[in-house]
Amino acid sequence: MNILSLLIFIPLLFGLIIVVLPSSLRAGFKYITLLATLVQLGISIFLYLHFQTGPGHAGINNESQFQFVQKLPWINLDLGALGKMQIDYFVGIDGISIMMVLMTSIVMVIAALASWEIKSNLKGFFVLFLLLDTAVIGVFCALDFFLFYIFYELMLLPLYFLIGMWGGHRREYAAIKFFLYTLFGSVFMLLVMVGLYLSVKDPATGNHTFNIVQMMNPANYDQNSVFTLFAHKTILGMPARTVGFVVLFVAFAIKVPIVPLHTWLPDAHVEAPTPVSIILAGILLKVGGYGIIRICLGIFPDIASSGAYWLGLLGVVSIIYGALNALAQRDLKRMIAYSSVSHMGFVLLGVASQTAEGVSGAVMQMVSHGFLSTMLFFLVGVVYNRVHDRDIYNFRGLGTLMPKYTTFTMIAFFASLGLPGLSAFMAEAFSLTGAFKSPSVNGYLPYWMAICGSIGILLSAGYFLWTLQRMFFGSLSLKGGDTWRVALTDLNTRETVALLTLTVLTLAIGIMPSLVFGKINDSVVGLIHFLNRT
Amino acid sequence: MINLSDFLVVSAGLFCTGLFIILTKRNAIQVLIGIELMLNAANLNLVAFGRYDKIANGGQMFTLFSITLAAATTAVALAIILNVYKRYKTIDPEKIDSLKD
Amino acid sequence: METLTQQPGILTIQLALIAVLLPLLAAVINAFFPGKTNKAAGWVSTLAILGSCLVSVTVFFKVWNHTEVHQQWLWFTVGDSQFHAGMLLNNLSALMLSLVSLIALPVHIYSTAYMKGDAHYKRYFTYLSFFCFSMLALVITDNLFVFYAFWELVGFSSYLLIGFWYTKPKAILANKKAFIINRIGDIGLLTAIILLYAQYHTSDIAQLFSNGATGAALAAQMPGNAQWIACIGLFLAVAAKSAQFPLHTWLPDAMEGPTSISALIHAATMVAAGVFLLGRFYPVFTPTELTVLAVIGCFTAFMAATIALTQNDLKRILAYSTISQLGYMVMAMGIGAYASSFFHLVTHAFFKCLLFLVAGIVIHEVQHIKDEYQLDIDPQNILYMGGLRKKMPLTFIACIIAGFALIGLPFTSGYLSKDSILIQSFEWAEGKGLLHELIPVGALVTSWLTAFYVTRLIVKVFFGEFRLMEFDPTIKLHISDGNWQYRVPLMFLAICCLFPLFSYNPVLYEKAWLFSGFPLITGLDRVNIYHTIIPVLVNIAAILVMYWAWAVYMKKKALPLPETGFLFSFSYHQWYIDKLYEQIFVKPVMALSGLARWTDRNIIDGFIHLLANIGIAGAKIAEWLDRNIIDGLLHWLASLVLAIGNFARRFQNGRVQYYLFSMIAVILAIFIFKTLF
Amino acid sequence: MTMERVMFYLMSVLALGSGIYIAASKNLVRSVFMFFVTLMAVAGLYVLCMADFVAITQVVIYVGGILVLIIFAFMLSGRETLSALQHPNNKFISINKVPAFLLAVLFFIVMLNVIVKGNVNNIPWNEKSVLAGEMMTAKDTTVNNIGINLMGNYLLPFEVVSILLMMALVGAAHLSRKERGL
Amino acid sequence: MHDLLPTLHSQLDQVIGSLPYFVPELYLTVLFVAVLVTDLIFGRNSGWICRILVIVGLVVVIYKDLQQLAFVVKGNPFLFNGMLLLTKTTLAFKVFTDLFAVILVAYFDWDDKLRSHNKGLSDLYTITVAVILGLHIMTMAFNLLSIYLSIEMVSIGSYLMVAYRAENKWSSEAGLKYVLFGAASSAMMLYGISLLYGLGGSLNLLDMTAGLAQANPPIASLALILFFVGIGFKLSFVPVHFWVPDIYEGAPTPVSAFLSTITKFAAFGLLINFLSPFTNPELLWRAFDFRLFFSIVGIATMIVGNFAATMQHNVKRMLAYSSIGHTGFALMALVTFTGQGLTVLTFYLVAYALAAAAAWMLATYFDDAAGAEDMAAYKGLGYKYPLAGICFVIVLISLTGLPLTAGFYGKFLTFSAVYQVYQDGHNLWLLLLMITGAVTTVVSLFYYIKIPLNLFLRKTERTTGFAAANSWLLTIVAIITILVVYLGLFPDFLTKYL
Repeated sequence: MNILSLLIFIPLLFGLIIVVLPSSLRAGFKYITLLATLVQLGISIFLYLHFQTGPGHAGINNESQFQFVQKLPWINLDLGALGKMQIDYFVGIDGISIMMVLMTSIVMVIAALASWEIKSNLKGFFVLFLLLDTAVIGVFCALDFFLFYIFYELMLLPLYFLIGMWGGHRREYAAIKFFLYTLFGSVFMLLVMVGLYLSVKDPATGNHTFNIVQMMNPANYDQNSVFTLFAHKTILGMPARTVGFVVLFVAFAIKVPIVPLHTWLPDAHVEAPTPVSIILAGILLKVGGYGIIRICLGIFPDIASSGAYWLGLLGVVSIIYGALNALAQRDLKRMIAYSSVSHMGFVLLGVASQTAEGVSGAVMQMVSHGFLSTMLFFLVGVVYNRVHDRDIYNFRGLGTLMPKYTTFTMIAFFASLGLPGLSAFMAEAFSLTGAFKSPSVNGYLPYWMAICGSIGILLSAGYFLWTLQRMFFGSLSLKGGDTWRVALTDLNTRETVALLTLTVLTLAIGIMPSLVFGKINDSVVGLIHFLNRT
Repeated sequence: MINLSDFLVVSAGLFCTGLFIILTKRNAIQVLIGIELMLNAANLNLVAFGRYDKIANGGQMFTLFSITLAAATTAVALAIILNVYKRYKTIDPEKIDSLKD
Repeated sequence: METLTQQPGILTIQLALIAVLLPLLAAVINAFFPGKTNKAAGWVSTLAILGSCLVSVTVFFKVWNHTEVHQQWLWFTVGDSQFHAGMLLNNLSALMLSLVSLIALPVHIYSTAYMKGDAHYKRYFTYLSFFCFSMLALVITDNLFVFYAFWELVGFSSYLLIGFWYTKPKAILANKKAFIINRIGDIGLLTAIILLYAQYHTSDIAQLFSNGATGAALAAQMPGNAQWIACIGLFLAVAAKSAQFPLHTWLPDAMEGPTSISALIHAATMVAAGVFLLGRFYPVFTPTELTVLAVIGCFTAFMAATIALTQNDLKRILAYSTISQLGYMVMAMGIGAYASSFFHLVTHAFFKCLLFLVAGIVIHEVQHIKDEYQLDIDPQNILYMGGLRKKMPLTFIACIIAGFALIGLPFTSGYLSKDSILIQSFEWAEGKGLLHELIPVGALVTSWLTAFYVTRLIVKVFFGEFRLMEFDPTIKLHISDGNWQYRVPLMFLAICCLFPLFSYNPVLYEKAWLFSGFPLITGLDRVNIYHTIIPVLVNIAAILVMYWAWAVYMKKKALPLPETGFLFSFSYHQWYIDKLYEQIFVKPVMALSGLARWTDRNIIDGFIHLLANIGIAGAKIAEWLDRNIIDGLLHWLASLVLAIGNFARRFQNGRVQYYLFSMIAVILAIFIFKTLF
Repeated sequence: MTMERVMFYLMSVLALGSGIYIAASKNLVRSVFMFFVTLMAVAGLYVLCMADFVAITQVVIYVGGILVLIIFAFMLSGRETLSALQHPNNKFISINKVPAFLLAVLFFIVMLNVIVKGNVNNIPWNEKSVLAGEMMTAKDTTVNNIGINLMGNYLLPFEVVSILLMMALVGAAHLSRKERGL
Repeated sequence: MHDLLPTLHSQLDQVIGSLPYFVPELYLTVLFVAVLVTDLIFGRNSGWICRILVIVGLVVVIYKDLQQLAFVVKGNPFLFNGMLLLTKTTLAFKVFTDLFAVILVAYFDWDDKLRSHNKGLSDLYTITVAVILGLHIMTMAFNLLSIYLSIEMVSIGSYLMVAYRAENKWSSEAGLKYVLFGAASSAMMLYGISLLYGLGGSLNLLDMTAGLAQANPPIASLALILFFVGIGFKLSFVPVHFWVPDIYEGAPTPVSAFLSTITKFAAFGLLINFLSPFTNPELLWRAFDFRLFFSIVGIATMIVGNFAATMQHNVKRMLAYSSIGHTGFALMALVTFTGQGLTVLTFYLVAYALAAAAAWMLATYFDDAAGAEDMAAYKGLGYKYPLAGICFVIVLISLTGLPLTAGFYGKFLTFSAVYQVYQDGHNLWLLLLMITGAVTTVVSLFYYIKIPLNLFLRKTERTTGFAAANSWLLTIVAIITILVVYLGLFPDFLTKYL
């Protein structure tokens, strides 16, 4: 049994256990789930420790350099003129995936801890939770486009139900909106995927293949296929490769989310129960970013370069626009949701710069935002569970009432507004470094984009500080009066543990970025070389 | 000897008459009659063409079968119509519209 | 751990490391210490700072004018560029290191008494130690990014300390404002750093500015707009940290924090970081940009001084005087008086810190009276004070010394540094045309204004009768200099304000040992008349001014400016800068209401309003877009789907003949369409 | 103007006329009888195409079978349908018939146009068979040809139809059967 | 005058020779007679006997079908003087027809409404067998006569099945509409056939197309369009789809299931057979662009079906519309006119039929269990009947075409096939087809999701009226669901036989 497959399917296994267990044991389900996530975390830490680095392990477009690879023939349809349809179960990780996997497993543990709050219909919740877990890890490990797509789609349904069944008042709207948005993206992604599949031939077998790594090599494309680089085919009058890139990009941009495809996010986040918001913000947004790096850049490097300007522009717009929106919110969760939009903008900006700094920054940002958004949503969940209210204006002076809570909140807030020594600073600094470097190195992005990016940081300081001042400082006054005063107890052990872990993590990464950079660097360098070659 | 076109014109006429009937009549049975007219028009075509097909004689054979089938259809249709009449006390297709969006 | 160092320096490095880490250790210990008001906390911090103080002094003597020590370790690697973090111990950093710890020590001791009985005693010292750690690390780091990190961390800890009494709304507003304005500066610095990095692919300050690369040289290498973007960024950083015009408005508000904090952070150390930054990045600037700096510095100095003339809040007066002095330093940098600028930084640190501590004591005592008799007064308002010299002689003397140093009278440290700046400014302006003359003149006038307001302050606080008596005569004044935790720091700092610490020659600044430690020194040789005339001129004039002020406030002679006069109110309202911001930026509606309630409007800051309003407006727009355009589009699509669906459903009216009709019609249409086209 | 033509015109006029009458008349019973005329006329046309056996079948099955069925149906579902006899409104154009009328006319025009365009009088295979003398003449009888075909080429349909009729019978019987127990 | 006699001998040889290829149909005939007789002997309460008889018989028939594999591998034989054509695809269709027939016949009796029919179900079984026979012939038909005959046979049978619950007004209304619409469209088809015959000069498709090629285009295309009306009536594509919602809603649920799944196989088989002579390259046939025609029809069908379904409240009606939509999607696979196109089409139809059958059964299930016919009535039932609820969700996912279900591979393979053809000659219509397919997939989620939405996301306040529903039904559904998922994981399981 390959360890990666083990990692992927462990949660599913536990899910099945939960399925077969009688509902009378429902109290134990959360522990089973926690155990599952912990086992998963153990495995991924093992992976992280045994992950070799060095120029020989760059991965990206070099199949032999991926690690913990498992490749099994899976689907083998003989379709006459279509050729043999060869779909492999092909998983493996390189520097970029390893961080995602580790981050995911950690966030999953926290999410499991957060799902103590779930009271109704536990069996369903935890089964879906674990199913989702499998899907997410699978996405990060899959190297076969088809497999990737399968996992990618597999995330939708559990999320739909998780939001829809355990969500807030407008949960139906949010769930359907989320579902439709994402499906819209992925259906067209399917079309492009098929097109790519029919354009690429595996040189070894001569069959069409879904192997992402093969798709990165221009030599593998048929001469007269739609997506070939040599002949400029068109779709509806537009260059075929551009269309392909745009479609894929839109699919992932919806996940990231990038303005103007982001409106599902606030609703989904706000309506979802805490653990689900954690997974959404902590992991799912990263799937989008990961997809852009691995698939869009990997398969369409030429378009990625020629369109870098627009990518950067979108990134900057997301940064500013998200920040401004966050500034306007009075629902704490909504504010944080929009701040995610703003922060994920840096990922795009960094990627668009196509410099080592930028891409490293982007990956770092994904990891760091993974932890920070988890922390933020967890914190929101704490208050919400206590008094079922999230309106910033309804709280004041929590600092005196819940000192521990306030401390963690401050840490989370300052981390997210990029205080040095905490993870987000490194991420944003390097995304910006990439953006600032780009004009002189490859001239993809102009200076003003980078500057707008830094203004985004300023804005984030604005809304976070405002919230701090409004909610936590000043003399205590609550909308709910004394009932709230009683309800708002300070953090209990479980919450403290969860938050402390995250704090330590963000501190560790902030002080020793090499924890992340060390692992990703070779892949990043490989990616940059790959991009520059085309 | 009469041209094919003449037959075709006549059958076309019959066909359209049938068409008009099935679209307008307020009575399922009359609609049925209209359908029969259309069938006859088709049969007329077949027979007229079949004249040139002595050996295989497809036209006439076909006509025979179609007449038979027409009979069967009519029988079934009438059975159903009577059934409907039992339930609705009318056989006006316009009035029988409880199934709709 | 890869090391690039000269072996002999290794001990020094370790010492410096200890000096930096001790406060951090203290902070951590305090953080996890039980009990909110644990006396021990104070001593932990104090001991820590004492330790690092001793260590850093030794480091200073090891490094000063000896070999420059530079050690770094591989931090992380991005792409193919490696990032080393390490320490660069040269004269500058060694000096700053010992300065910071020397100032911090008395403040710590002072605080143990000053904060006694505060509900968050422990938290206070945690923050304080944390600040010391960041500040110390800031001065010795050798890596741009680390530098930035601590640069922002000092800002962060000042944020924490300004908002230390987080239940006071004014304090919260003040620290938010402080942080956001500092944030602007930080962004500028970050931009500059990144640009430098992007240009030279190294983040090592030593490499970057090795062998005195000049601004011109750097500018030549950098792509056109990159260079000035970087310089604007740097300037913003300086202006924000060192409270230069136009980003100075946070500093007066920052006085909401504990006075000891104001003494340490907002007078002596952190605000000086801007000047330190200028020193570090000196080579980046081109001559023109330096001139601009000089102008701004001079203007700030002048403006702040004039404002200080009429303020009544004790701490505010000091705050504005700080701004003005910082303006001096920036100006000095601008005119190339690199060393003098640092000299003044050092001296100013001591006497301004001392002044604040004095103010702290005074306010503390007045506060006592206020609490005792439930008087409705502002304990910081100097108009209520007076005649305290009898009650607290030591404080009085300390104040006199510090005040004279601030004015720059002979035998004080201030005299040396200030004169060096003035003289060099004259030398600099020489032959540069009339406009340039404005700068030295402005500086000169500023120094006289300083003399005036210092005298005013001293007179109002320590001379005359205790004016609270006028409120109710029953008041018994049993106030004193306080216990030794007050006295020792005062005495220590007072001594540091005198000339011997810096130069054996009380009148000739050229003899100050400090100058020996810096490159690119100008104007040490007494080539021209300035070196003689200016000190004399300045001091005589200063003394005259002081007498005038004394006359005005002591003997109730006619005021220098009529209370109702324009100039008075102009100064009293801090040049209406905040109001100016409002008039220009804040919406007219706001301006009207502001006109109605202008006094407290003056406290609230128009600049933040500008940001806020732009922010809020943008936010509202963005939100509107989100709800109506983007989601609107989505819903429009949905309704489109429904519309098409409805069209298809329209045919399903349940009439079979209608079905047939439509079917035949469609078929006919298809056929006709097909045959025609 | 041969006899044949005369007959043809007569028959077609009868067929179309009666058809149109059915379409026009409100009176059900009359329309049914007119339908009878139509069928007859069409049978006549069959004869003109040398399809005597088909014509006979037409008469037997339609007139003898279907028509009778229809009349039965009238009788069974009588009340309402017959009530139409009492007050028939004989206006040919009622507003809700206009679209249908237009449609039918349009369809007819299209067909005419197509027929005229597609010069059906000399379709290749017809001409071929005329040359090969495979066109039916009044002399040869079709019956035994039909018989042989039924036993040969068309055996399968022949058998299938029997099942079909059986099924139709069963079904129709089931539907119109009275529910027991009610 | 005895010019045919000489050939009679050879004709009979043909007939005799064809019989071995015709075994399954013969068995069906026998089965038909057997069921009829049992019905007559045991009378009204012979339902269960007939049921067992039919199921067993059908199983045998399937067995016989599979035996025919031997024939099709060596070329495609013509039967009965070119009346029928037996190919690999037709055989596959026959097999699947029978397979689903087994399931659905079993299902007839599990529908409470249908079981409570007071005239017994035995006649229904008789009719069903006949219809299945008709479907077999329809699948293989290669001669205008056999085409018309089989279509009529299936249609008449369907009329009867729809109207079967005579005591139910909706059933009979549906029957009336169905018979009128059907008869009319078959009349139009007959007219088309007459023209085809007239222009082509033969009833046999091959000769007919050969002749038709020389005919003048307008009249030929008129003939074809009229002919397609008939097939369209069976396939229910636009514009001949109007009857579908009413009939499916009115008919007994199992019958709707029968019509919406099994009939499609035969109809597509028929269409494939009919088109095969037109689409073979050496025939220079330009008068009528089938690809264009069916592309447009397909697009229209997808749009009408899916978009109209978004506003349905009655589950059966919604399923009816969705079946229209799926016809449109299947047409997409058809217009490739390539070998793998047919393979893909088969897979798609099977995937669809599986899911649809299960969906109909679940509609019955919830109707019987909680009397739920409208979506609104499904509120919170997911908690009452978790297994059924989950199965419903999975089945609907398959119908939507999301991964890990058979439906996904159906869509995926279809896209691939079309894409392949598109790649060769960038035909705009194929692209539009694919885009429409993608868009309508998203739209289809709109209405499919409503059911899970009501089942799980909404809570019900009603507490009474929850019967324990038929566990057999649920078992079958569960098995089908598992099959759907299994096919979603390992489509080879099916495709390697196609």
